[in-house]
Amino acid sequence: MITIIINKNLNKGSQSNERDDGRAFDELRPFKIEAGVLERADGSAYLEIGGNKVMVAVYGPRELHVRRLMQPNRAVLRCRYNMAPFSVDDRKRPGPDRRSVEISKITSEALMPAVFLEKFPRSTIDVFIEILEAEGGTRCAGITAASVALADAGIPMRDLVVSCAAGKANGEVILDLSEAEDKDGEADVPVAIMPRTGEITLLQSDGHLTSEEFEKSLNLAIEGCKKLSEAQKEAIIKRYGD
Amino acid sequence: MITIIINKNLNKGSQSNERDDGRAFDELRPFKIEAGVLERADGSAYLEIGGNKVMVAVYGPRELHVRRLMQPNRAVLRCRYNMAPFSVDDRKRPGPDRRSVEISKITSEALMPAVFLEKFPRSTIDVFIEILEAEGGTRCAGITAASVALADAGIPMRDLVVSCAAGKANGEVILDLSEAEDKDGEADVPVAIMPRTGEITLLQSDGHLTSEEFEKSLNLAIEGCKKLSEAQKEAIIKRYGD
Amino acid sequence: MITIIINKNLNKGSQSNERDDGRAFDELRPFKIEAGVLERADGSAYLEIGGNKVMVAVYGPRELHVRRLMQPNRAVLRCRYNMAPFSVDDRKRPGPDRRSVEISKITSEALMPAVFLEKFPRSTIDVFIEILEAEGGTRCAGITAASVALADAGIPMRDLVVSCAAGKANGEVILDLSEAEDKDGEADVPVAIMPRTGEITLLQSDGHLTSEEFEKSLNLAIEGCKKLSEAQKEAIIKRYGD
Amino acid sequence: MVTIIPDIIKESLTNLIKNGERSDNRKFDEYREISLETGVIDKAEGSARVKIGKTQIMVGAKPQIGEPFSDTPNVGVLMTNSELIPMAAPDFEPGPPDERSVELARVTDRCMREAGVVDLEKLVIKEGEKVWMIFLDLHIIDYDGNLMDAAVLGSMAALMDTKIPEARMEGDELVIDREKMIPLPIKEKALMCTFVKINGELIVDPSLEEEQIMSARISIGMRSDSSICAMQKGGMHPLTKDEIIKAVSRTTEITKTLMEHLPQK
Amino acid sequence: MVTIIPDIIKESLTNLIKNGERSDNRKFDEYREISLETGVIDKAEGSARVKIGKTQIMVGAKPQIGEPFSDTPNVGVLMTNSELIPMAAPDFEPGPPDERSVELARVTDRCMREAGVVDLEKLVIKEGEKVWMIFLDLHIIDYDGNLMDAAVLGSMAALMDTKIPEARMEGDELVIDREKMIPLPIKEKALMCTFVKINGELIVDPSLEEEQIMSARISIGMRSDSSICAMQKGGMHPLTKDEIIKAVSRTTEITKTLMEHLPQK
Amino acid sequence: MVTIIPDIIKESLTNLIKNGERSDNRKFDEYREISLETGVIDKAEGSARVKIGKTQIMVGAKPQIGEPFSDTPNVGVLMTNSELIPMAAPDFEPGPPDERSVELARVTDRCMREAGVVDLEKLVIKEGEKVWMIFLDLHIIDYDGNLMDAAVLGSMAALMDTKIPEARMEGDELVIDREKMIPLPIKEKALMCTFVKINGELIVDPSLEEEQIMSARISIGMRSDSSICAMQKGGMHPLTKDEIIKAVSRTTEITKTLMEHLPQK
Repeated sequence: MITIIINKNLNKGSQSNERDDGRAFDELRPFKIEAGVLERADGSAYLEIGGNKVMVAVYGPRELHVRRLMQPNRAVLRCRYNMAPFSVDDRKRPGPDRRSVEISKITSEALMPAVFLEKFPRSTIDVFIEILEAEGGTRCAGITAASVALADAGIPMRDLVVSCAAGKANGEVILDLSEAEDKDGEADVPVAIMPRTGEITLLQSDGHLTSEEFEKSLNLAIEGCKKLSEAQKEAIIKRYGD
Repeated sequence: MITIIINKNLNKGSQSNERDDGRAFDELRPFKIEAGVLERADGSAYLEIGGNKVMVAVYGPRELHVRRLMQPNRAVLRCRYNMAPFSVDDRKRPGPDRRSVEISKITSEALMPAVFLEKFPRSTIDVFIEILEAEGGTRCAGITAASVALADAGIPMRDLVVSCAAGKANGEVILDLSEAEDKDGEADVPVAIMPRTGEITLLQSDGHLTSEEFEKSLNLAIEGCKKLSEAQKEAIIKRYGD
Repeated sequence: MITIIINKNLNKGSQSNERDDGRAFDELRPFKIEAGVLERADGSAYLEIGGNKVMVAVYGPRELHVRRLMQPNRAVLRCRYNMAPFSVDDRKRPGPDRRSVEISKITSEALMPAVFLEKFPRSTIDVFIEILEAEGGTRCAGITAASVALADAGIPMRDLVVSCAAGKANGEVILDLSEAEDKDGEADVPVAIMPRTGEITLLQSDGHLTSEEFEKSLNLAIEGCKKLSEAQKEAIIKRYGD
Repeated sequence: MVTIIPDIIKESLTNLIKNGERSDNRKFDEYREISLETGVIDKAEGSARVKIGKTQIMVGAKPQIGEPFSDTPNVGVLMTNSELIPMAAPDFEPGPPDERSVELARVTDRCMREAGVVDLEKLVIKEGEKVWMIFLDLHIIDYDGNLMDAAVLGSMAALMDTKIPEARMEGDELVIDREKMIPLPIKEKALMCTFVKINGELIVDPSLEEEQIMSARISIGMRSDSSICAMQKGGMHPLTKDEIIKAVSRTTEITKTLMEHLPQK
Repeated sequence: MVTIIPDIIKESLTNLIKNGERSDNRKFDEYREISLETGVIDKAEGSARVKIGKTQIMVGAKPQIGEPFSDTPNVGVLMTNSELIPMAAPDFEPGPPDERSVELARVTDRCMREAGVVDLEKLVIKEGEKVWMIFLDLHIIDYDGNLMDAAVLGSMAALMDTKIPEARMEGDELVIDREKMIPLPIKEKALMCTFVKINGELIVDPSLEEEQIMSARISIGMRSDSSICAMQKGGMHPLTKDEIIKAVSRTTEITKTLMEHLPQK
Repeated sequence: MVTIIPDIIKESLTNLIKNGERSDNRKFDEYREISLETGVIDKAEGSARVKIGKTQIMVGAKPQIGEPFSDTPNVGVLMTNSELIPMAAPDFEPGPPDERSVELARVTDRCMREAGVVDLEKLVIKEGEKVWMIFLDLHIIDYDGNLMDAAVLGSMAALMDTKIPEARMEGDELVIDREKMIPLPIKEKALMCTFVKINGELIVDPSLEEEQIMSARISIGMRSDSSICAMQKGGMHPLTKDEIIKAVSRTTEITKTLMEHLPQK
């Protein structure tokens, strides 16, 4: 049997030198961040950027029940990145897949450098990232929101890690790729930084770039991070005052 | 490819005001209960009602190996309801499914009120219910048999929980629905009681009923429970004398 | 849709009284054994026989983390037989299946009689057998290589267990069945012995044999074991000198 | 799984009940504040965010083409799945749904199905071969008691919000027209009302604290015509027949008010 | 997994064996009482309940239409599955089959298959496309030793009891006629005989106690024509070649008697 | 998971780095000895055994007929799977791939895919219906550091070694001709170069010891035309932008030498 799907959203095919959603090459999608949005979690945050909706809960520092994972001289930071079944066009089956396992790992590594883990030996800090709606760039959105949730939980930190991607689509290096730009584009470079020092805690490159394009993407992503960083601080100030 | 199945058992379609198997509206299917039927288990029971064949084994009170489940001031009562692969028309794949997980949970809750759990802190009492053949009403049959197996294991109890369903089929409120009546009927209301006080330890309603029909079903189920309760006692007397 | 596979290797159909690969009825396939081939493992061995390529690593005696398995007065010997996905014609999905679970169990039982387990109470000796390429007789190849790896790990042993199969194909009792002989043949009898005493530590029979044919197969397999036993010793001598 | 409630809190809550009071000043038949939004997830064909007090559930509905069950070739399928994700409470753990999660999904599913909420016969595209399957996913993100009622309320709202593409057979071809989105055919409305028993009293919409000290629980699913479409007892202690009858009768009253939270159409 | 047998019991059992005796007064070649009923589960197309002493297994056979394996397009399929359910012994745990359970199922399967018990060629409905698959499920409900022999005995009896519907192709249509139930085509009979070695002696049909102190085990599958269709050694200690040959020869005698327990047809 | 490196070893390694030295006398930009053999598994249509120092990986490639993904009907599929089998290191455990294993497979996969190593369009047999799927399995058998570079090197070599049968449609029939084996169409070459940061220095091809004391890791996938096809940062500590730019530039040099290890064709 043959299935034909009629869908007006496909095949837009605008080949102008502007981005499909009218953004400049170095412009972020509209975003908002809110801290302290859940009752039970020790800390929480909600973030929207473009069509992405991300909720993060933090529990801890708390007792680690899996003795095998325990670290004698520091806390373990465990992240779980998870997509809600209804967050994507085709329903996602519940439970971890290879993609979410990898993202959970690099998210932990992106956040760890900023947290004073050594203050809480033998314990765990658990970060649960739920993607309620996905529209390109969820791993960065998750990291940015997770920092705010960690702060909301009162976890002592060196800095607020912030994350944003740049990449290449239609031959141009652009900031903060939308889902469509990521899908049809040539490369995506997600980056996370600690804004005080500019040090990089997450870096991937998925796609094909020259060294120059890569460097340009990296710089652009760092600029994007800095803009988001302001919104993180505002979210925390709004919750706690300054 | 088209598959045609010829089966004389389908489409009986008797629309008389009698039940297909000739029972009165308040009549149980033929049943028998036996205690102490297994060698290894601490307690056991076998029950047949209509086409249902149910075996129950009880182990405990015994050490609980899962520390996470341990209760400092009482025993845990764990029930596992399981269908043998050959117990139903279409072979059931081994292992728990969502239905059996739910039935296991409510079976535990149905039995717990009757057991002096507080006498055995930090331990577990394990009840294994095996449906060897299923013909409607297996959860009730499992609970009724489990009480006898608990008594056979010498577990101290306030009462012998007993269970029976009533419901609605062909527009009538009837007792102890057979598989056919459950499948084609409008509602099924499984109930478990502690007969000494009449208190209700299991109650579900699956289907569509008016309040009056529900109340009638509840009353009918309680009457059914009382009849089965006598058979439980006889099974225990037969095993141990009185 | 119909799939046609053209393959020159099928339907050889030589019905001469010689074996397809020209071997005599009591002849082993070409083989070689090497000890000490891995860096991280405490002991290791590599074995080729015919088209089989088998790598074995031994870790231990070491602490057993699964308390439930711990033996107060001896070590546990755990074997894991595993096939690489690319080791067979049709890619094997990673992870254990029923066949590998059974082979792991009988491999443990084949090796245990030779190991002084009582010297290491409460600990484990782990034997990991990886079938890199399979061409009939992998369980025997795994056991033969595992003994060498255990010796390479310095585990004290009564003897070097050695394993070989005999069986029946084309109506003849023959030694060391190839994949083709195993597939088209009538029976396969894998055997493991401790050569010093001739005692048998592994014995299976898969197929159909008269008592006489079975006895003949058993004897033939034992002869095969003895030949392989020499190669085991040489491998160890080559590694450590004598 | 093991939640230890300090005796002093338990005692104080019980004393309040004795005096006809609750810790948040509610009456025994009063719900906490309810908030219900629909259309909250653009990528889901139907969605709702429901809050009862601090309890919060996201519900998404997604249609998918599938085969009908062989014994019901002429009806579509409604599948309910629930995830007590570890975000929602400190004792929820990652992994496949546990028994609480399974019970929540199955009771919600029975309530919607037995009430006949969705006209499943209208979901058939080609009898015996192609039907719409509606996947209803309950994503529990904050757990402060009474998941059952929130799950049914959110599911009802998400289904009322759902639009499915027009689908038809053209000869052997299945045509799915995502430019023509049609509201899911809703036949009935049903909600659920949960009571817990504390110190002999039945109180509605238990908070987390109240759930932790309850002796028993009863959840009643009811249609707008006051008929019963689901019922589930829970908890380690029994209920009397009178308590159950009383709960049914109070549910009849309460459901009328609860229905007002649903989108009015 | 770890079963500790008090040394005193071990010693006393071993001493009995030394004197040619067993704790239940059996001879070395004597089985415990065997009871075998067939047709015990109405919903299974074939079934048997077998007891050897206190060991008890329920076996059910269910036919199902399926595709043949691509390398054997002209034979049906026999699948054996075994569950050491936690009902049967205090150390059996819920979950997927463990290694003992897998070994039991695989040895039983090999024994039936290699003996040619079922005429699998007669299970073909359409070559390469539709065959009967017979699922044999071993449900171990009481474990008091010697599961292997009980499993094979029960499987043999269940298969002999099995009736499958008449199935045929009518053009492109597969017609399954459940009104015409045909006995499963049985070609051969095979049983299994298990010995354990204690203190140098081989004794048949080990009880649980005897299994717990045995040094080695050998199970031999044999057809009614005394040919060998399966063999499996178990246990942590070796056997000599003479012991194995002796076990085969004793199995030849014992199997004749064991066969009498099967339905006579 | 928890590997404790004695402080004394950590200190001595760090001191060496401070002096521009490494424990095995290598330079900061020097790889350990590399050995690469192809065609090592006869049953695999492509295979390679790669050793970097004592790290050893077996890679097998197996083609299989499958359906293309619905959104890319006109390209074949490359699937990469990795098993950190317990043979390879004392802390690797049996079971489904853990996060390290998943990361290794996914980074390798991205590197090959984004570089366009295999001409996937040539793997289509019938558009939208039948394509070749190439399964690349990484079997890690000895782990002494730097799995990433070994995995990509071995994968590249195994793909270059791979031959697939000629396949064509003849009317409705799919004909697979295993007598005509055709080399997998290779379009590009790509390798990976991994650095770790210790005491502020970036050193290439970390040994296990070096990995255990590193603060951060960066792996860069590069094509023979010096373009970047993959990048992955790892480790608990940050890198500066300058370090990353420097790593890219050093990779450009190193990759040229690394490429010489590949079969020359």
